[in-house]
Order: sequence, then structure tokens, then C-alpha cells
Amino acid sequence: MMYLSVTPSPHNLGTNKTSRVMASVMLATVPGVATLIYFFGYGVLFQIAICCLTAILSEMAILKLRQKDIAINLKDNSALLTGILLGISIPPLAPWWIGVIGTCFAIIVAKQLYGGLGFNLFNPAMVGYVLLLISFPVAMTNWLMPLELSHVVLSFSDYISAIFTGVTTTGLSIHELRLGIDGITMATPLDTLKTDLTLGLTSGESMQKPVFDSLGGIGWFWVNIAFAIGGLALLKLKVIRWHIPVAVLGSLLFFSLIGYLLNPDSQGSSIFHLFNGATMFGAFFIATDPVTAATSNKGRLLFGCFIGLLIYVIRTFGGFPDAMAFAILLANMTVPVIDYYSKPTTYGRGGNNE
Amino acid sequence: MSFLLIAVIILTGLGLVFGLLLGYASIKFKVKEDPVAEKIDLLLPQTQCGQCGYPGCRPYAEAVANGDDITKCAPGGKATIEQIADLLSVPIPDNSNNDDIVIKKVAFIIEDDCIGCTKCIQACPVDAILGTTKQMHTVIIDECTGCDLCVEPCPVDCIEMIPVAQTTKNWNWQLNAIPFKQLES
Amino acid sequence: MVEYVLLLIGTVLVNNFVLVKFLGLCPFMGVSNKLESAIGMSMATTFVMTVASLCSYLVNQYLLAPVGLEYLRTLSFILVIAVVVQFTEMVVRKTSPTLYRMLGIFLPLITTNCAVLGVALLNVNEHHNFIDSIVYGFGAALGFSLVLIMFSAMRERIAAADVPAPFKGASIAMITAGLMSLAFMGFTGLVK
Amino acid sequence: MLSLLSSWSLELKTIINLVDQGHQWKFHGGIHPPSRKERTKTLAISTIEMPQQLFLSLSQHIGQPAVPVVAIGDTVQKGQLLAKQDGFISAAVIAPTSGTISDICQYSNCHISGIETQTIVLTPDHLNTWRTKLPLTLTSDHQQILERIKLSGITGLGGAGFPAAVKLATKAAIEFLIINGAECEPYITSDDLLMQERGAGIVAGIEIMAQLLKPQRIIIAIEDNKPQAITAMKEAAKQSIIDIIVRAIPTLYPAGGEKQLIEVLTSKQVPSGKIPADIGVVVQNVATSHAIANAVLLDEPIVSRIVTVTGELVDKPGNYEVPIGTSIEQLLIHAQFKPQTQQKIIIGGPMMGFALQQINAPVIKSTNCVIAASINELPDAPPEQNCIRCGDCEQVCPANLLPQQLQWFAKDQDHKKLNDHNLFDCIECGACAFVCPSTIPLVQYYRVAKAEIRQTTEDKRQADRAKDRFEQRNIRLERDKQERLERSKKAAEVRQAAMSKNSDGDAVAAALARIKAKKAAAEESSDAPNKDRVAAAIARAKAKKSAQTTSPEPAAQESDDIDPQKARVAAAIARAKAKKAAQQQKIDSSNDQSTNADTIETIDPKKARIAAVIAKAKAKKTLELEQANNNGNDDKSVTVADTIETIDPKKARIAAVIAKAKAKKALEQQQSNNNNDQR
Repeated sequence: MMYLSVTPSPHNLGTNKTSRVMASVMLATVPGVATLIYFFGYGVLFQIAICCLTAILSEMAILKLRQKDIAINLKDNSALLTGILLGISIPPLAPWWIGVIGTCFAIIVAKQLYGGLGFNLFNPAMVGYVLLLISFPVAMTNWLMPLELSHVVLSFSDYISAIFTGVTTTGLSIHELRLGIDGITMATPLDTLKTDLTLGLTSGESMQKPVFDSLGGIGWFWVNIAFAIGGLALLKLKVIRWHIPVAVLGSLLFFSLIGYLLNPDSQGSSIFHLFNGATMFGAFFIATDPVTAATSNKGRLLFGCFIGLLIYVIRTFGGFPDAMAFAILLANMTVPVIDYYSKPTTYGRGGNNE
Repeated sequence: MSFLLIAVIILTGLGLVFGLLLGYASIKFKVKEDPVAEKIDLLLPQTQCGQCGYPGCRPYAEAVANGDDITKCAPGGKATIEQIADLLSVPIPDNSNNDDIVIKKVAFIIEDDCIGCTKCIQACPVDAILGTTKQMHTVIIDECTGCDLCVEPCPVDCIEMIPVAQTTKNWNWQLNAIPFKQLES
Repeated sequence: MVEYVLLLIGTVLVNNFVLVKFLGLCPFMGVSNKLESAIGMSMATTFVMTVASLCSYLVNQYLLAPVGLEYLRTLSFILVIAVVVQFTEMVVRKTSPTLYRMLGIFLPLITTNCAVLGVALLNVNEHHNFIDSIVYGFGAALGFSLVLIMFSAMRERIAAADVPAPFKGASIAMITAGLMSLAFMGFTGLVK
Repeated sequence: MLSLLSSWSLELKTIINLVDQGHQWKFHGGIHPPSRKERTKTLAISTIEMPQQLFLSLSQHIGQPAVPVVAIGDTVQKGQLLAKQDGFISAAVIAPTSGTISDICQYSNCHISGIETQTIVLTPDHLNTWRTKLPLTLTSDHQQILERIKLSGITGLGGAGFPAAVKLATKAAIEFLIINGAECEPYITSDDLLMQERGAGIVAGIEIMAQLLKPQRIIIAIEDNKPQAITAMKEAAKQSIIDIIVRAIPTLYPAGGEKQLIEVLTSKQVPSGKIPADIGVVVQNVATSHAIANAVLLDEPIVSRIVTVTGELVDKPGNYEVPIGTSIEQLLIHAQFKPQTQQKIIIGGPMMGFALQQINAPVIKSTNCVIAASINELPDAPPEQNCIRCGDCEQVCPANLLPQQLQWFAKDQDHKKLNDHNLFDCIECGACAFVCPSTIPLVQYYRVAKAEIRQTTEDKRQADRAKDRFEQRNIRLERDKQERLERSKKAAEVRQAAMSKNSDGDAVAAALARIKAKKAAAEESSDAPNKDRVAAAIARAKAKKSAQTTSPEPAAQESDDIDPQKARVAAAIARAKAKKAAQQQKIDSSNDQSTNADTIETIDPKKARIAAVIAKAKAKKTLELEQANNNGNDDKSVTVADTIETIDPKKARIAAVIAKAKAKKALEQQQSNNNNDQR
């Protein structure tokens, strides 16, 4: 018996697949994660592991509840990616339940309640992060100091113990770990600058602190460089397009430059903004999430510029030291409106024809 | 006492001033009759079939504008109900069991049986039947709205409602053609 | 001048009436199904809020305060608001019948939009002067409009989404509003 | 106005100058699907043996089907007109060889829908004799040349099948005549080979079109992956008497799309809803050009075309010159088709072509390629996943649309938004679906949405028409009523005038008499003949009963019980039988005007019909009377039903109709009774 298979055109398809897109993004985080480990220890790895596990379990649970095909939906790797991105964002020695709560909220509320991949309005990882930041501000700002400034050397088991019990095997609490050699609590460079500025110091004075070096914050510069390399690889692989990262970085550069030139004493320099905190990570990995970004190229540029502006405004004037998550969520909110008003001109509707 | 009086005077004065203002505005911004019936009429399929209980589409449109049930139009089906609901900003009634797709049919006169009584001609709301006394009648297919009204009056039951034939010209993609069928050859 | 700009930014973003103060949620949920109606609603509300805060300031300052009738504030403010809304309704009905139909019951219900009364009362509480009041009213309305328009565009998108049955409609809209509120916390501390 | 005109002409000049300088532009998006042309791009055009039968569909083109001008059994010669074009947008059908017309029937067509169309079946006599040829020359009258192209049934041979003469008959001032040799779809090489081998013919066609259109520039566009074709065409163009530019354009799907090609070559965009001629451009396919040359200069209308047969499942792929109407099955067999349990036969390219539903469908004028693909070669798309809004589709869309937004709206059936996002500017090239990482059949969603919108628009148009007609009718009825009133008023006035002249009493008496007479007549006409007729029927029935053995006795019996449904069935059976009998025996019967059914004589069928009809009407009236009298089902229906037993088919028919009418009435009666009971 001979059968003719009748399918609609086009009959040949490209090779790009969603799962491949997601996997490429995951792979591209490797340099950044490696740098994080180099400067801040193995804690990051555990956080990523915790978040990934939670992400997959919660996604499976919801898919099961909704009676959808678990295998097919998990294979798109999107839950795993959310887990990785959130894991990277969480302080390395945060207690284990931080990652679990954040990821559950991200996957269940921000993603699956909207119908799953493709329907969510907000970037799930950032929703999870913001929730954690607001609910557990102390735990979420407990970034470790760079290893080279630390007075204790932590073993592998110390990380596990710290994450799951709150103290290292030698009995040091996370707070004690964060004490510098001089006995002063260390914060992230952005945090330090913010605190110092509110205390009346100029940015120049603040920069003298040990957490800074000539390039900005110790370690953070290289972390950002590493994420930027990963991002450029994604650009090269055509997994993401240039519009959003360029717009984010460009507008951040632009606004911070204006701010710095107008008032150099109370603000960080452009370089400081570009290579600190989550700037590169956000610009290349979070903001480029296609689901929650604008559609057209014009819209993407606008979207990116808006993120850059918000990062600068909130970092400089707002109450939070790093603003990537808020900026992205706020920009996510504007996406449908941006899409509505940034349609490209369709062929034959240019109006400059006879 | 004067305290109370002042309060009363002030509030009354306020009310009076605002009242005058609104009165003036109501004259200035007077709106003529709402053309909603017209808009509803445009949404109806214009089969003039009378299945809604009104003589034609326009009367039903007016009735809907005055609050009648929006689910009475059988030929329009679910799509029309949704459009009217959308226009009037009312929820779509759940009990509208018009889920099935309305298949377009046209009247067909079995010419052998036709006795030329002209009864169907009188019944047709859109003058889509041609013929005269004691002559065989025929339907102008392009004009037939498929309203069914000619079937009943026919004394010899020679009118049938037949679905419009599919040709390569009126053929269209159906969504259910998407799932990749296989054909034996 | 700078203080007005700060007041405006503060009212629009930091102390957003809908997402931070949780005022005016009724039209926020009710008229956000379609972008067009949301835009119409925000224009109407902006007009009402600005004019109402202006009028209520005048009424309070020059009518009630001089004779010590502050206890009639709520009553007279509602009167003012009702008149302004009624006026707006007439204008909208005349100028845009489609918008009038789309807004439906929510147009007269601007009267009971607590954000409007809220603006008027907060003006008094915060001892705003005449221009402050107008800016505050306008800022509140702007914040309301901004959020409403974004929200309605998002809801149009949600309408096409495969939302689980128990969360369809208002519940997912509520969740979205909650997430928006979460995002708006990022503005905390922007203006002291 | 004048300045506008001059600026326009200035702009035009600059465009032409730029074109002359070899400037090319880009269209938005585009993709590079694997070309897969290697297998056939070097295979010379070859012919296949004449099949046993040719199937010439009357709908090989866009527009109205052609109208046959031959009948079954006719002998035709090669090139003879078989069906003429019907209307402006239509094309003639030509005999591809000499032979006899063996049938004109519904047959599968080479169409995406798989719906059968009217088809002329030609059995070749294998002599292949041409009809007499009357070649024209380049200098012939334009009208004559156009007429010749029309009569030769030439349609666009690139795929869409738009009648070629329509494009050439344009009155617009033409700046660019573009000859499309881009052939951007994968697999297809038929145009490539045509250009390589028959460049002179193509150029001859171009010369004819240039004669008709008087374009300022003529450009042959060929994708740069066909170097041999480019060389061949450059060579041919050099021989020509006119200036022809041969332009290699970058290989990028869908550069061969008409609108995209225009943009690449001239930077102009065809405004939405307009045709290229509106901006002074005409595009024709190379094969069309070749066909035009044949038709005009040799008077050889379109009898064959070049078809690329390729795909993994054919062992002998190639570019075959095939008579129109050859079945695709035969073509595949010639190419040594190795069927598997499952395969796709794609007509056209893999991007925009369609999967064939019946393998016996014929080659039509626009069939440029047949791909017999195994399921591994062109696999079915994996199940659709959720859209992740990656925007890849938007990057490749040659119409600069937002495909993923369109997809959401299409799923949501939001027609307004679809129109806002210019759905109808989509050319269905499939680039978006090709790049979609979630394997969403985007184009399919658009097709369905377009169909729905077209349907809605059509419904709306019909509704408006119906409304107009309804209103017109109401006006007419109202007017008639007024006129009637007017007339009766006038008549009354006349009468009154007459009455006032005569004595009153006379008039009243006369009126009374008139009324009485009328009543009597009415009674008579309805009652008396009927009784006669019924009696006659009974008599007849009795007489014939013995003679008839195969009479539908049970049916008649069943109609005894008052079940109207059964009576109806019986009537229907009787009617069907009667019809059959009538066809066989062709008994002509007649009826004198007194309606006595017994006096039937064989005179003429028309009269018989009249009689039958009168009987029918009468029967109905009787029934009405009866029902008015006894308000229920009575024995008479049995009596009438008995007449079914008659042999005479005509009578049987009459009886059947009566029975049917009766049954209907009875049913209604019963229903109304039931309703009453329920109340």
C-alpha cells in the first residue's frame, strides 16, 4: 500500500529549535559562572544546582497537574535556564530555601500560571529574584567578599554546610564570613558606593575602600567581562540579536556619562556602571529573553534603552544598589505597549511610492 | 444656629451653582438618538428569515437595541452573537448552543415537480426566485440567503435546501487541514 | 520648579496610586480589557482627577475653611467630583459615542473611584497649595493612566495565552497586577 | 501638480540611471534554504513518450474555468482550441497532440485542494499532426499579437498561472520589463535548463513583449547560483535587436517572488493592493516568454512544458518536456519512481508548493516541478511548540510583517488586529515557518485566517445585498399595495358614478347575483371534479389491481394507518418508481380540461405534465377542504393512496404527489393537534 503524506507548505524546515536556543544560552553562561567561582568560591554552583532542581521539579508538578506532556515540555530546556539564571543571581552562601522559594515562585507564578513558555509577561528568573530581594533583603544582599580579601579559606564541605545550616563546618556564620580583614562587613561595590554616598562621602573617597580596585569592584569587572564574552558568543551564534544588549549598554553608558559629567562626586563613572553588578549578565542574558522582550527591532532598541535608563535612575537615585531585576521587570511591563506602537512598515505600505 | 445656617446656605449655593453648570452642559452637549440599532443591523446576516421571531433583520436589530436577547439569530450563529455582545459590551450568554458551524445552504427547486404556483416567490424576502404563474421557477443562487422561508409554502414540496457545492474557486484552507493527513493512493 | 517635577515623579512612580497606594482598583480591573477603552478611560480620569483636585482645593480653601466647615469636606468633595464626572460623561457621549459605549458603566463610576476622592483628601492632608494640588492631582491621574494602559496591553496579550482554567480572567489579571506592584517597588526611595 | 510630476520623473530618471550603473537593492529578510538543485541542474531537457490519455483540466489558471468548444467523440489536431477563455481573467485550453476526445468529465486536478474539476480527456492517435499554422511576425498588429497570445492559452508558467495576455494588455506606461529567471525555490531547475538551452527563444519572446509594452529598460534577472544560465542568456541577449540587461542577483529566497524581484532590481515597492503595472513594471517568467515566442512566431500554442522531476525516490531525475495533461503518475514512472509506504509528492518547490493528493492528477501549465520525496528527505514538521517570540520570523519576512504577532491574532481569530497588521500583504512564502524554532506552521495559520476573513467579507457583502434587496422588495410591495388601493378606489368611484346613473336596486341585485355565481362556481370547481376524480382513481385502481403484480401493495397498505411519515415514504417510493417507468416507457398521456383522469390519451408529454400539475393543485385544494370539514385524518387519504397501485406511471406520479401533499397536511394537522393536546 502506498500513502501520500499531505502536509501544508513549507515542506522543508530550518534546523533551529527552541531547545537548542535555550541550551546555547545555558552554555554561554559558563565563562561567567567560572569567573564567579574563581572570585567568590563554589557557592554559586550549589545555588545553581538547587535552583535547577527546583525549577525542573516545580515545572513537572505543574505540567502533571495540567495533564500536559511532561517530556516534550521539559525538553525545551526553558525551566532549566530559568533555574540557572536565578541561581547565578542569588548570593553564593544564601540559605538553600532562598533558591527554592525564588525558583518555585518564578516557575509557578511568573511562568506556568500564564500558560507556560511563551506566554509569560515577566521574566520568571527576575520575578523570583525581586520577590526574594523584597522578602529577604538581608539574605539577598549577603554577597561574599572576593576570596582574595577573605581571611578564611573555605572548603567544599564548608559551602554545603553554610548553605544548608547557615554555619560552616568550623562554626563560622555567614555574617562572620563577610567580615573583612579589618573586621568591617563587606558589601558589593555597588552597595558600598550607595551606602557611602548616603553617608556623605564622595564617590572618589568611597573608591578607596578595599572592595574596589582600579577597575571598579574587585572581581566584578572580570565577572562582567566573562558574561560579556558569553553574550558575544550568543551574538555570534545568532541566538540573540544585537539590538537589546547594545541598547541597554548604550543607554546606560549615555545616562551615566551625563550624570558623571554633571556631578562626578556623587556618582559612579560610566565604566563603574557598565562593569559592575549584573550589568553584562542582565544585558546579554536576561534582557534578551525573547518571550518578555519587544518584538520588532525598533521595539527592541526602545526596550533596551528603557532598561538602561531605569538601571541608571534606580542605581543612582533609588533605594536599591543594583537595579537590573527591577529595570527588566518594569521594562517587561511596557513591552505590549511598545509592540503596539512599533510595527515595522510593511512592504508596499511605505507611502513613498507612486 | 447661624452656624448651621451658613452650612446650609453654602451647600445649597454650591449645589445650585453646580446644578446650573450641569444644566447648561446638558443643553450644550445634547446627543441625538443612539444609532446602535443601525450598528446591530449591520452585524446581522440579513437573511430576513424571521427565525428570531421578528419580521426581518432590522426589526430584530431594533429589538436588541431595546434590550431583547441577543441569541435569537440562528443563521448568524455564534459569531454574530459574539459580535453583538462585543458591540453592546455585554457578556456572551453561556446557554447559546450555537456552537455548530452554520453550513451555507441555498434553496433548490426540483424543476420536475414545480407547478408554477408562485407561492415561493411571494415568500422569498430577497426576490431570489424567478418565475411566473404556471411556469417553472428557479432560484438565483447568488442571491439566495438560505433562509428556508420558501420551503414551507410550497404545495408540492419541491424545494430543497442544498449545501453550496465546493469547487477549486471557493475552496479554502480549513484549520483542521493542519494536522497532516495521509491519503491512500 | 524642581520640586514640582519631583512631586510629579513621586506621584506617578514612587507612590503610584494603583500599584503602591492601591487606590482606584475598580476601574483598573474593570476597564482594562481593551487598550482603546483603557486609553479613553485614562483620558477621562485624568481630566476628572485634575479638575476635581483643583475644584476641591478651591472649595476647601475658600468656602469651607474660612467658616470652619471642614467637617463637610467629604460631602462637598463628593459633590464636586460627581459634577465633574457628570460633565465629563456628557462631553464623552457627545464627542465619542463608541468610547461612551465601551466605557459603559465605568464612566459614571469614576465618581466612586476612590483615587479621585483620595487625591482631594490627600491634598488637604498634605497641606498642598493650589499648584501643588493641581500637580498632585495630575500626577496621580498620570500614574493611574500609565499603569492602566500598560496593564490593558498586557491583558490583551494574556487573553491569547493558554492560562490554566482556574486562573482565567480576573484571577490572572490580579496576579499580573501583583507582579506589576512588585516591579514598582523598584522605585522605592527614588524621591524622598 | 506640475512640480510633483517633474520631481517624479526626476526620481524615475535617477532610478533608471542607478539601474544602468548596475545598482541593485535588497528586500527585507529572506532565507537560504538548502538548494538541492545539483541533481538536475546539469541534465539536459529530454522528452517522454506520449501517454495513452491526456487529462486537460479546464481550470489550469487563476480565474474563470475555460468553456469547452469540442464534444465527446470529436477528432482534434495538435494545437487546436479545445476550450475557450471565459471572461477577462481566464485562459484557453489547447490540444497538446492530435487524437479524439474520449470524455469530458470531473477528474482530479493538479490543485492543492484535491477537488475534481471539469476535464477534457484526449486519447492521442500518436500521429501528432499539427493544425495549420499561421505564424505572425514581430511587426504584426499589436491587437493581433495579443489575440494570438490569448488564443494560445498562455498563462504565467512560473507557478501562479495568471493569464499572460492580461499583463501584456496593460495601458500603463511601462518603465521596466523584468524577465524572471530567478528560480529561487529549492529543487527546481526547469527554468535554468530552459535558459541554458533555449535562450534564443526566450529573447524572441522578450522582443515581442517589448514591442507590446514599449518599456524603457528590459532586465533578465537570474540568481547567481546559475552561472551557465547567466552566460547563455548574456549570449542570447547580445544577438537581440534590442537592449536587454542580464542581471545576476544574489541567491536569496524568495528573490524570485514578483514583488521582491521588483524591489531588488528597481528599489520600488508595489503598493499594497496594487499590481506591478501601477508602478510601471511588468514581470514575466522566462518560460512564459519562450511560450509567447512560440505562439506568435511559430503559431505553436502551449502544448507542453518543462517539468523538473526530482527527489530521493526517483532514480532518473531530470528536466522533462511533457505534454500538458500527462498524468503525474506516468511522469514519475518514467523517472523510475520507487514508491515507499509513505512519501510526499510535492508539486512546485518545497517552500510554496503543495503536496499532491491524487497521484493520477495531470501536469498543468503551471506545474514546474514534481518532487517525489521520501519522508526522511522532507520530514513532517515536529509537533508545534509554544511561540517564544524570538522574532526570527520577523527578521526573514520579505513583506516586513510581524509573523509572530499575526500568529497570535490568528489563533485568537482577531480579524481586526490581523487587518491592522496587514495580514493580506503576506505572500505565503514560508520563510517564517522555515526559521521558526518552535516549528509552528505559521503560513498555515495565515492561510486559514485569510480564508476566514475573505469568508466574512463575502458574507458581509452578501448580507448587504440581501438587505438591499429586502428593502427594495418592501418598497415594491408597499407601492403595489398603494396602487391596488388606488385602483380599487377608482373602480369604486366609477361604479358609484354608474350607480348614481342607474337605479340603485338594480346594481345591488346585480352584485348579489355576481357573488352567488362566484360562490357556486367555486364550490363546483373544488368539489365536483374532485369527487369525480377520486371515484375515477378508485375505479382505475381496482381495474389495474389484478393486472399489476409488482404493485407497491405494502406501501399502500401502510398508508392505511394514519402515520403520515409512512405515507410520505410510500409516496416517495411510488414517485421514484413512477419516474423510472416513465423514462422507460415514455408514455405520453393527456387529460382533457375537465380533469377527468380516465380520459387519458397519448398525445404529448407537455399536456400530461399540465394535467398532472392541475391534479396536484386540485388534490391540495381538496385536502384543504376536507380538513376544513373534518379536521383530521380520514379514509379518503387511504383512497387516494390506493391509486398508487396503478401501473400508469404518469398517474402514479400524480397520485404520489397527491399522497405527498396529503401526508404533509396530515402531518401538520397531527402536529397541531398534538400541540393542542399538550396544551
